[in-house]
Amino acid sequence: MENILEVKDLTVNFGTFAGDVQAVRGVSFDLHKGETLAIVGETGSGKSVTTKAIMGLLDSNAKVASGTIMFEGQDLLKASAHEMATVNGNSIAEIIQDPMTSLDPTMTIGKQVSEPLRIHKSMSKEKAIARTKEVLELVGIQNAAARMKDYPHQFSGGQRQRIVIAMALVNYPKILIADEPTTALDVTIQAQILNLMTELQQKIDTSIIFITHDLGVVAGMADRVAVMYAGKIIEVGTVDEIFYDPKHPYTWGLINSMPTLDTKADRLYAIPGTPPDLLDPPKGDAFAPRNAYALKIDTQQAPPFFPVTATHAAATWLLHPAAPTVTPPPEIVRRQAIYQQMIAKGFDQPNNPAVKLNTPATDQ
Amino acid sequence: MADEKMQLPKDAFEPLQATEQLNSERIAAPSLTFLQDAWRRLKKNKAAVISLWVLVVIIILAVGSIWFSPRNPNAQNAAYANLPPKIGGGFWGFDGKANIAGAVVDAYKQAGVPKGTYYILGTDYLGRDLLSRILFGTRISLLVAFVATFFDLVIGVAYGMISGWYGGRVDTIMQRVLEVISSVPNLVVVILMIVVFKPGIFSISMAIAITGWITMARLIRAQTLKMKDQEFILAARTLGESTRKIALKHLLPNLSSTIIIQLMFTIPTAIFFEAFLSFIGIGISAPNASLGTLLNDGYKTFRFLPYQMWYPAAVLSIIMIAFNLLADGLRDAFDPRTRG
Amino acid sequence: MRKYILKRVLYMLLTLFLIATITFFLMKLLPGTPYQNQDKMSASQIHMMNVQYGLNKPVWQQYLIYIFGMVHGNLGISFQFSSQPVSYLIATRIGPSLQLGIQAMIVGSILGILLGAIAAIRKNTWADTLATLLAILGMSIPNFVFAVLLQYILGFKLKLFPIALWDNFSSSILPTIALAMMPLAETARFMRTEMIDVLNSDYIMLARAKGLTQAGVVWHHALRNSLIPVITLAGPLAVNLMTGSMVVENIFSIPGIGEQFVKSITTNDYPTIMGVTMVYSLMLVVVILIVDILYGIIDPRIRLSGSEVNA
Amino acid sequence: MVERKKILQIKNLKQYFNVGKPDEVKAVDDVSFDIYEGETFGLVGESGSGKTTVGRSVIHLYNPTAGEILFNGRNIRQLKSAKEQLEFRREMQMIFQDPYASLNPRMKVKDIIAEGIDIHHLAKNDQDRDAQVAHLLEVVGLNADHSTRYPYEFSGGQRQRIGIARALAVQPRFIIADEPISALDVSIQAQVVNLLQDLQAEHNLTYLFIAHDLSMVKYISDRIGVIHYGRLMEIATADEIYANPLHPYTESLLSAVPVPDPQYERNRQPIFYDAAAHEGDEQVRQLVEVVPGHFVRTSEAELPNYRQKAEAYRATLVK
Amino acid sequence: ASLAKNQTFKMMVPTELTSMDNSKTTDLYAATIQNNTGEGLYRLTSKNKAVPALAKSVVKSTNNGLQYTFHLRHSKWSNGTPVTAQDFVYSWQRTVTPKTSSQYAFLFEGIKNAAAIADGKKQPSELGVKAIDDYTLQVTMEKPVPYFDLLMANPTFFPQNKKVVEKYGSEYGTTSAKQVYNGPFKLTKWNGTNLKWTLVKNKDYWDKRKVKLNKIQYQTVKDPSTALNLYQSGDLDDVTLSSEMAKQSANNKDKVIRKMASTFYLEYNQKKIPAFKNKKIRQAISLTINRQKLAKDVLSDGSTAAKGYVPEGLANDPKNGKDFSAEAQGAAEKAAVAYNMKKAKKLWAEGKKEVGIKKLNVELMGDDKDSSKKILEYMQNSMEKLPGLKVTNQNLPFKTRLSRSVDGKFDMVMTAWNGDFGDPITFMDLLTSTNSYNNGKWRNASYDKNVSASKNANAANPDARWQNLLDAENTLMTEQGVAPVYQQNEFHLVNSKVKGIVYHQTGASYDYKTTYIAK
Ligand SMILES: Nc1ncnc2c1ncn2[C@@H]1O[C@H](COP(=O)(O)OP(=O)(O)OP(=O)(O)O)[C@@H](O)[C@H]1O
Ligand SMILES: Nc1ncnc2c1ncn2[C@@H]1O[C@H](COP(=O)(O)OP(=O)(O)OP(=O)(O)O)[C@@H](O)[C@H]1O
Ligand SMILES: [Mg+2]
Ligand SMILES: [Mg+2]
Repeated sequence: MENILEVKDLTVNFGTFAGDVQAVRGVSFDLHKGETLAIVGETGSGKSVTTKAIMGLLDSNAKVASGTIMFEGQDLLKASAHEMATVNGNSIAEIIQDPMTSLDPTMTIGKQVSEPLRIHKSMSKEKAIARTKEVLELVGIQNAAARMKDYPHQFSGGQRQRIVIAMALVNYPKILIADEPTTALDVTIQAQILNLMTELQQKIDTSIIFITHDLGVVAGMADRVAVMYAGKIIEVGTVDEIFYDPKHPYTWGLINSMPTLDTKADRLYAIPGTPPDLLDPPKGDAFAPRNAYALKIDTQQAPPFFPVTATHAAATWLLHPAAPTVTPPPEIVRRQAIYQQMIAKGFDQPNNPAVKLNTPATDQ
Repeated sequence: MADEKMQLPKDAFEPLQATEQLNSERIAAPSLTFLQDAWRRLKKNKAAVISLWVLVVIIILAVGSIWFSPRNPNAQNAAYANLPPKIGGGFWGFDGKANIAGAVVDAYKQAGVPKGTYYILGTDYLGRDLLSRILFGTRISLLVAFVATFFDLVIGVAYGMISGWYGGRVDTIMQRVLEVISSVPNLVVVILMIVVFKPGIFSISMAIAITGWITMARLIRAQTLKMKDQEFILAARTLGESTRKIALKHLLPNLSSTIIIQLMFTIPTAIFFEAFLSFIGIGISAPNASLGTLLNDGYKTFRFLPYQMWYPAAVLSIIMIAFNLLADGLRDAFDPRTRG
Repeated sequence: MRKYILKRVLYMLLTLFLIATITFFLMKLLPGTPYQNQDKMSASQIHMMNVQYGLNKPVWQQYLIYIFGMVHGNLGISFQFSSQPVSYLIATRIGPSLQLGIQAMIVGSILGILLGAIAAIRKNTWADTLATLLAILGMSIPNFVFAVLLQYILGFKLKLFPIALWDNFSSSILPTIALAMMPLAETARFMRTEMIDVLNSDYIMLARAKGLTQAGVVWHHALRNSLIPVITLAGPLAVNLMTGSMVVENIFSIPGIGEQFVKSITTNDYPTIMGVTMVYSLMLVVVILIVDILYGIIDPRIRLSGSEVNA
Repeated sequence: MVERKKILQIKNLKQYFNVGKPDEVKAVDDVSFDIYEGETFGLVGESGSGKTTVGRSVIHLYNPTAGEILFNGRNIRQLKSAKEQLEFRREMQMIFQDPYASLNPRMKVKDIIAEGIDIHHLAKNDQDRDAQVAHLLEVVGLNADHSTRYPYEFSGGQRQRIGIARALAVQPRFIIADEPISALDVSIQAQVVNLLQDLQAEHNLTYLFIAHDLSMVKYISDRIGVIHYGRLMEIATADEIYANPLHPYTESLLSAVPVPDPQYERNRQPIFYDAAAHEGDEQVRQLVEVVPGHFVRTSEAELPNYRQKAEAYRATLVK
Repeated sequence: ASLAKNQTFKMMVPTELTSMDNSKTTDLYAATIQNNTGEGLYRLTSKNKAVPALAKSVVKSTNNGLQYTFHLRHSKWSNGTPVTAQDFVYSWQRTVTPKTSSQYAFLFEGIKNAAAIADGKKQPSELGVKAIDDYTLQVTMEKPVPYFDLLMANPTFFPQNKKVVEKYGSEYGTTSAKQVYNGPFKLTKWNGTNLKWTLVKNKDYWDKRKVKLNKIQYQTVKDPSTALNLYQSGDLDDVTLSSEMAKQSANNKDKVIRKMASTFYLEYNQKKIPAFKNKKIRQAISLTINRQKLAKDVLSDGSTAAKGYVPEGLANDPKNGKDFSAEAQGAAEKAAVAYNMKKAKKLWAEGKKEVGIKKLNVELMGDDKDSSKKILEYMQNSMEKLPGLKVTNQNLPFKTRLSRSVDGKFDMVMTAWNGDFGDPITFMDLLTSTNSYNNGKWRNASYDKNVSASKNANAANPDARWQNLLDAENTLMTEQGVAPVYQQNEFHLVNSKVKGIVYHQTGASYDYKTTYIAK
């Protein structure tokens, strides 16, 4: 599969009064053409910093210690501010988390949406307006021609998020980075927006990096998933591999701690403790202190990536041949079972929720 | 990977015992109070720290001059009037030479000042030691500022808190009152004070106290409005805490940064206002001096005796700059959003 | 919008009425007489004088007469300028003050905005330090010191501008500069803070993500948004200019109202004190109203449909 | 079914803001429901639907515009004496949504937790106070040596547990949890939810649990109320609401919940609900108990349909 | 002398022109303008000698000094109408009418019925002034006024054009357009409140041949350093400088000191502070003040140490032409204004014992002008050298200070008095027991007797009258009723090309009728 973006060994530190925050610690991943790559992980795990590094929008106290980000033969980390300006909003576009604050409150939305056109395509005013209208209609803003003259505060949250999406899409970018595009929205509106994004992706054939910590959303959106913890990617694989056959104890914890509508357990599985302080990350596996499956080596040495399949790899010593075999939490075992079924029956078969509901495995 | 394998110790893959696991709820960093944290951030700001020290030194000098002033600031010696600055034998800028009516003369010799007597910053029109007067003036200016600040704090903070906390009609009325007060030129208020009381520090402080707290009240009101719906205040209410206690325990501490920062602006404003009053001739009464009266005296003879303006102006500017930079620094230090 | 303005104007009138009342009664508390040579006048002369100034009536009647007169634009007669109506005095004196004030406001805010913006964009560089220092210096030196320096250096020594006197536009340049220092400094500082805030906001990040260059971001998004709160500064600045103007007017011999105000205070010219106070207050409330309306125009989020604008 | 004690009864609660002004908001508009002792009542709805307002009215942070709130059979508006009010404040407590805003940043954890103890004079002396705080910290899974720290030193989950400790300090019987987990990371949400459940079992607490995360509400609640634009749409047991939603809004809400199951997600069809279309007709709608324990907001005309569906579902259960 | 081409004189004044209605003006600056834009019966020479102006000659009184008859010259107002005797009658009547509330109506005292009219007891028409015909004016006196000639040169006694006054009503004299002129110049460009105005040569003036200046440009400059800058850059020809500026310009070749009829003196409130009733205490305080040093080093604006109460150069002995102040310089007067700290301390100790006090805390009140502040600071410092005396300074705006003085709300006050005309009585009157200006309430029978005699019994007898006044001064000084401190003078820089300025200590200060700019 063709890679459109290759991130290698990206390391970003932030200088603060207390010392260097090691926000991203050697992250590597590829983005395939036309796919949706989801990056999940809890707050502060370095998701946003990674994408900001791609767009050259890191805060001024950031130091890129190492790494390359290759896009169309160019290392974006070495690009000048001017070169980045020609890439941003043109071939790489971004949707930001909070629709309430990501629009300029003093500019009409028509102007804001058409801005990328005017900057990159040196389009005439009329043409730009026409295109803007078209795109706004595409994202489902009714009566777009008239509403272009309105200001952001005249739109609801859901509409604003649509406008932000329109803005990102107006140049038909090759890569769309969506940093928690629906976290601030209600489930019902979220559903609409996600639907919209999938539709649009098919229409303009773009690659998406989708950042979220909502595993439900990931399940619906992603082709592949990268799980981040404490500035590192600790597991990467196709969406089915991550959800049905995860290998990293953190991924287990993540999936397991989320009740589904049919979870009946008396207690939820909870990952104990809190994430490490990135000012001074632990020597070995950063997850070890919270990991019930931790091995001695976890406290001494950070695990390398162990490949599981061609598309699936995880950074945990448990995959080391010498490691003891452990039994994952029951929910994971259950999922692995479903996965085996699916491999057997083929993935295309619709999975009937009603069937799941009656699966005895959930009633532990 | 092959290399790594070889390095691995034998028991590497034994599960970690629970006891060996790190206490995941541990907080490693030493415990800092909010103020300590702010102080730490402030220390990063060189300008603010220098300003702080400059202010400390100025305050020590100004207050200390009560006991060890170089000379009595009010002791006159009309024969030694308007002597330029001189230090020791004299060097550039401090050589005791004056340009009187076009000719450079040794003013000390002309005035018959005995050898060995010199005035570091010169003397004023009554032959008083300018250095001592500047120290004295600084003290009075600071006094005006601090007294005024005190009232500012008491009235402004209380007013703002009450207005913001009770909201509704109380707030509307109190805001109208504020509007009215702020629409009266404060010069008028000063005049009235000077008439009702006597001219001097007290009247000026009173006037500043009456008009100077408006900004504070507005800021505190806005903050209180914002804060009163914050969940920690609601939590205190659900616990049954009384309004008075909420104000003291919850509101006030959280307003403290706003208050301190506003104070840092109030102080120079007060000093400045006093200087302005001195300029229009209703400042501190003689023979007391403030930086304002010194400046006012100095600027008039600026062409001939520039030092009489420059030194008080320099001291005033240093104080103002220091307070301003410190205020800026404090604002950043108290702002949790500030990183680095 | 119209309803909002109407409501505000009503409040304004109420405010002014209150101020008039307060100043009136406070003036009655002031000791001293307005008459220069009272002791050389006979009792009947003084009586006639009091009649002429309406001082023989009970205070409440004087008050009613004053308020009634004020509504009709009659602010009484100056003591200092015998027979001169205060309204005429103000009318002939306000022009230069307004001109200076407006010029200083324009110069000060434009330069201040520029300086503040540069400091914010080049945050933590020498340009920022320089701009900040300049701004603080502007706030730290009393404007009479500026005025004297400007007069001596630019006027007297270099002969670039008239030393003083009020003849033509060029004679307004030095006082304008002296007067503009304060608004310049305050605007610059405020602007810097606001701009830094705005530059850290999400929509600026998004604008960069759209591919706008630094200049484009600043010009199209940051400037306007940081300006909005800066506008609120206009009210207090206008007040500063009013009181500051008397100093500059004095030094540059400008027939302004500020200078007249100080004079009326030192000569117990009550009608003038009250009149000028009213005019100052009026200007102040009008400025505040204009600022609020401007605010609504510049910031589309604020609907002027009756909700309060002032924070 | 055994008749259970109603600890809280809400009758026709209305809570309007800015009454009489152009920006009047009917945040809560004629809401009635009861909560039984020892149960967890979940309240779900989208942002701005009035969930928080209901919670705050119940704990008497607002004076209701209309309606009655009976706690233990007593109208909370008629608690006249200071003693009665304090009593009420002890019995009912609240856990807040925002773990960052709900703790006074200038107070030590110890003092935050002990605030209630101080107000209600529950400690005999300082030593006792410290001991109680230490115990509470332990209960919520924190260390005693955290007591001298300041809130900002804690992570979101830890803070939320401090907030819980504060509420528990006065030994309440009823706790309103206003979205206590929405601001937390998934991995930490479970910690808090488990804690809440443990506490309920241990102290026989009653919860009004407010959230917009349907899966968590469903998991923790016994019964659920669905609120939309300040009006209750449906009340039923958690299982029934999920398995047999009657109101189209509830259906829509359920259909929109993303599930961490790619297979399921690939096939999920969201149902959209158009309030204007649904409520736009001039019919009078009210919350009606369609079958015992299952309430739906309905008009006379729609009622038979709902009832039929509900009865059909009940029938499958009996089987 | 050869005249420069441009006969424009640029003059600075420190305060604005507040009124041009000569019934109402109170300040010297207005009087000066009136003196140059109007014309009365006489003008004064620089030696204060009256010379004919509208009167064809300087007339001698008849009927024991009770009547004057003036024959007027034919002349015109600037609106073309002739100046007649009726204009004088109208003007004078208007000034004394209480309704006009002229603050200088008291100058008419001595003219028949003037006081009674001012008191509202008689009609203005009963004033002792009559137009016999258009060009004959007759003045009837109640009692002889020895300084009558001086008054006739005072702008308060200038004629007014009835038609014009009535046309403008209360607006008369409020702008340059709302009045008419009959003097050497006409006032223009004065809108009533502005800071500058111009006098232009009056084409209708009867004696216009003697007038050389085309224009006098007045500019109000309140800031002394601005004034100096303007002078040095040639924007002004005549500026007044205050203390520091003056001191620094002491060697300037353009320096001109204008002596003024103005004494600054210290009043003790004997009513409020009983200790001040003690003569030794008063003397002691006075002796601490080094007046020479004060004038030279502290004020250094040309002011001089006071030699007595009546200022130097105010009036001359009618017999020998000697200055009153010089003539009064006896031992007592000299001792009264001397500086002698030793003696002061001795007297102070004695005085304290007599009064029975150990210490004394008093307030020293004065104006809030710069010079006044300096003086007070200096005096405070000097006085506090007396053991047990604590002085607090209080600087107040002029009018507030004035009213507090009159109301007796002070301990010590630094008062100034400006003579209204060139006769000692303008000073002497103030300190009589009944005069309300006697703020300190110092009372002395012999002083009262002498002053009264000079005004009544000896009014027509210049020599005896003169002696009365000298005696009064002597009593005042011996008793230390007040402590004169300094005589205020004005420090000017005047362009050396400006010649022929006539200066008077009292009344209208300047006469520019014969002023010109030399080449
Ligand atoms: N300018 C900065 N200075 C210092 N630290 C920073 C800065 N920006 C980010 N960080 C730190 O870097 C780490 C990673 O942050 P990042 O924003 O990438 O997290 P995230 O995974 O996007 O989290 P979230 O889910 O909350 O958005 C965090 O610990 C954050 O505090
Ligand atoms: N004090 C108030 N004044 C005016 N309007 C208010 C006030 N409090 C709440 N509202 C309005 O009432 C409505 C309901 O608000 P509420 O906070 O109860 O919603 P919510 O369901 O808790 O939403 P969220 O999920 O966002 O917390 C909203 O439209 C809100 O804007
Ligand atoms: Mg992020
Ligand atoms: Mg809520």
